[in-house]
Amino acid sequence: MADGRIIEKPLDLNELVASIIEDTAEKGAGALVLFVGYVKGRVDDSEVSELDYEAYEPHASRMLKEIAEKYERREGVLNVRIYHRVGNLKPGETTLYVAVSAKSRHQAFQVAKEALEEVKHRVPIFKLEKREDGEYWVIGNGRRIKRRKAPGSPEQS
Amino acid sequence: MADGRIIEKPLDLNELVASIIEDTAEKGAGALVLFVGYVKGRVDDSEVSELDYEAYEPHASRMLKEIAEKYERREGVLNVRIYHRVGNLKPGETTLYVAVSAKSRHQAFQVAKEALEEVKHRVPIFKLEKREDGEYWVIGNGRRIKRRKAPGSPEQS
Amino acid sequence: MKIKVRFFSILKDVAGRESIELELPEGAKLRDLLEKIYSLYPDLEKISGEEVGVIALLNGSYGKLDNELRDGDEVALIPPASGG
Amino acid sequence: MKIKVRFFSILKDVAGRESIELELPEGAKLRDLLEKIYSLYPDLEKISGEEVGVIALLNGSYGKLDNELRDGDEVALIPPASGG
Repeated sequence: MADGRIIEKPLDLNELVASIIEDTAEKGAGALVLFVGYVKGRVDDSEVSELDYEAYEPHASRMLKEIAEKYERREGVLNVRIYHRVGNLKPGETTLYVAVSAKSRHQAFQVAKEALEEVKHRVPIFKLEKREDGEYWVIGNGRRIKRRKAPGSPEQS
Repeated sequence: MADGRIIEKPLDLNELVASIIEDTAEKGAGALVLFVGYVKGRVDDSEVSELDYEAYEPHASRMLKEIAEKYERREGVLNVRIYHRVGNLKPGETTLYVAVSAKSRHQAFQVAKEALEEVKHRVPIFKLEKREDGEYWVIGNGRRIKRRKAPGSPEQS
Repeated sequence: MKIKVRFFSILKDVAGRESIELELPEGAKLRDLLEKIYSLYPDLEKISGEEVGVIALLNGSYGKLDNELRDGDEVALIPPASGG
Repeated sequence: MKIKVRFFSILKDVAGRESIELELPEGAKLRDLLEKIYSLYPDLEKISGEEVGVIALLNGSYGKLDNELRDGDEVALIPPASGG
């Protein structure tokens, strides 16, 4: 059954895949596409020390679940699961999981791609990239704006 | 580093993903697409009891490795791993893993799709589908030919 | 009526705070709320024109400027999402 | 010279065996080997025309009909692969 939410710990992928297969093999699915996002150690030739993820809850979790449900209704799709982590994540830590099982591999790839784009562009999740050359707000799909020390900001004063 | 071969046991996906991330996060990759194929419990409204996979070794393993190496040379791609199981596999058992990590999610999806097609169409791996309505050779991309009892065939006499 | 406004990501830095409660007259729309916020935080209006789209979520859903507000509503001002 | 021929998948059923060793004259090509196999196993030629493409791998690589064979070569006859 479709599932989606904000999580704090990494997922056990063996459990995730076993659970999806158990839900779907008897219904004729044989293809599972899993996207795993993880923190890059380098961006723009600068070393990254941490990505701080913040989500607007409970709405982010609700939207993740709605997106999973929406794509699970697509032709040939049998299961969609979407989990996004929050908190301070170091390079190599996983950040996002999108799993789609379908009757055909083509459907599984297509729906995983589309669901991933919707997660990235619609769900209120934000990141601050801490690099050796400063802190950058990541805005939308990869645009970076260097953090200014705004007077009066509670975290920066 | 690119890897590919025929295997007999299922993979530990946590280990696989951790190993790929370890190889790639420092080099700027943040996207991993993993395709997992598994045995369908139903095909053409008939219940499947088993898929028997046979590979022409050592050539199948060599080709899997070559395909992984070839796609790892693609723009933006940092790691490709391809593993295909053989033997008698029951519904829900995993059969094939294709993992691609890349700098962007678009590259990871695209290359995983292409590598998967090449695995399916080029590597000498064959399957016999055992269903409640008989045994079917699967030929190419999903064509099924019912097994005839050929006189003199060593397995059938 | 009282409306709670929350700021996320870079908008929190620009506003210099995480949230604020505003008093608005009955019948006010999302558009009126935004005008009031921009008058309180001119830097927010400036950045929205220059650098960063400012998007309003009304009770967690993407809002339209014509949406009418009700007492107790929560409006979140966010830049384009950057999950992944 | 001796050439080992192996049959896979449905072709093993049609040939009724897993492999065979054939003696061919020096200079023989893959094309000649296939002709000899088809004369020994006419059902193989029949199925290749009717139902199933028959593909020859020469020492594990996709072969061409013009490829010259050498003593000890292994030819595998396979239908289109069905991995996955």
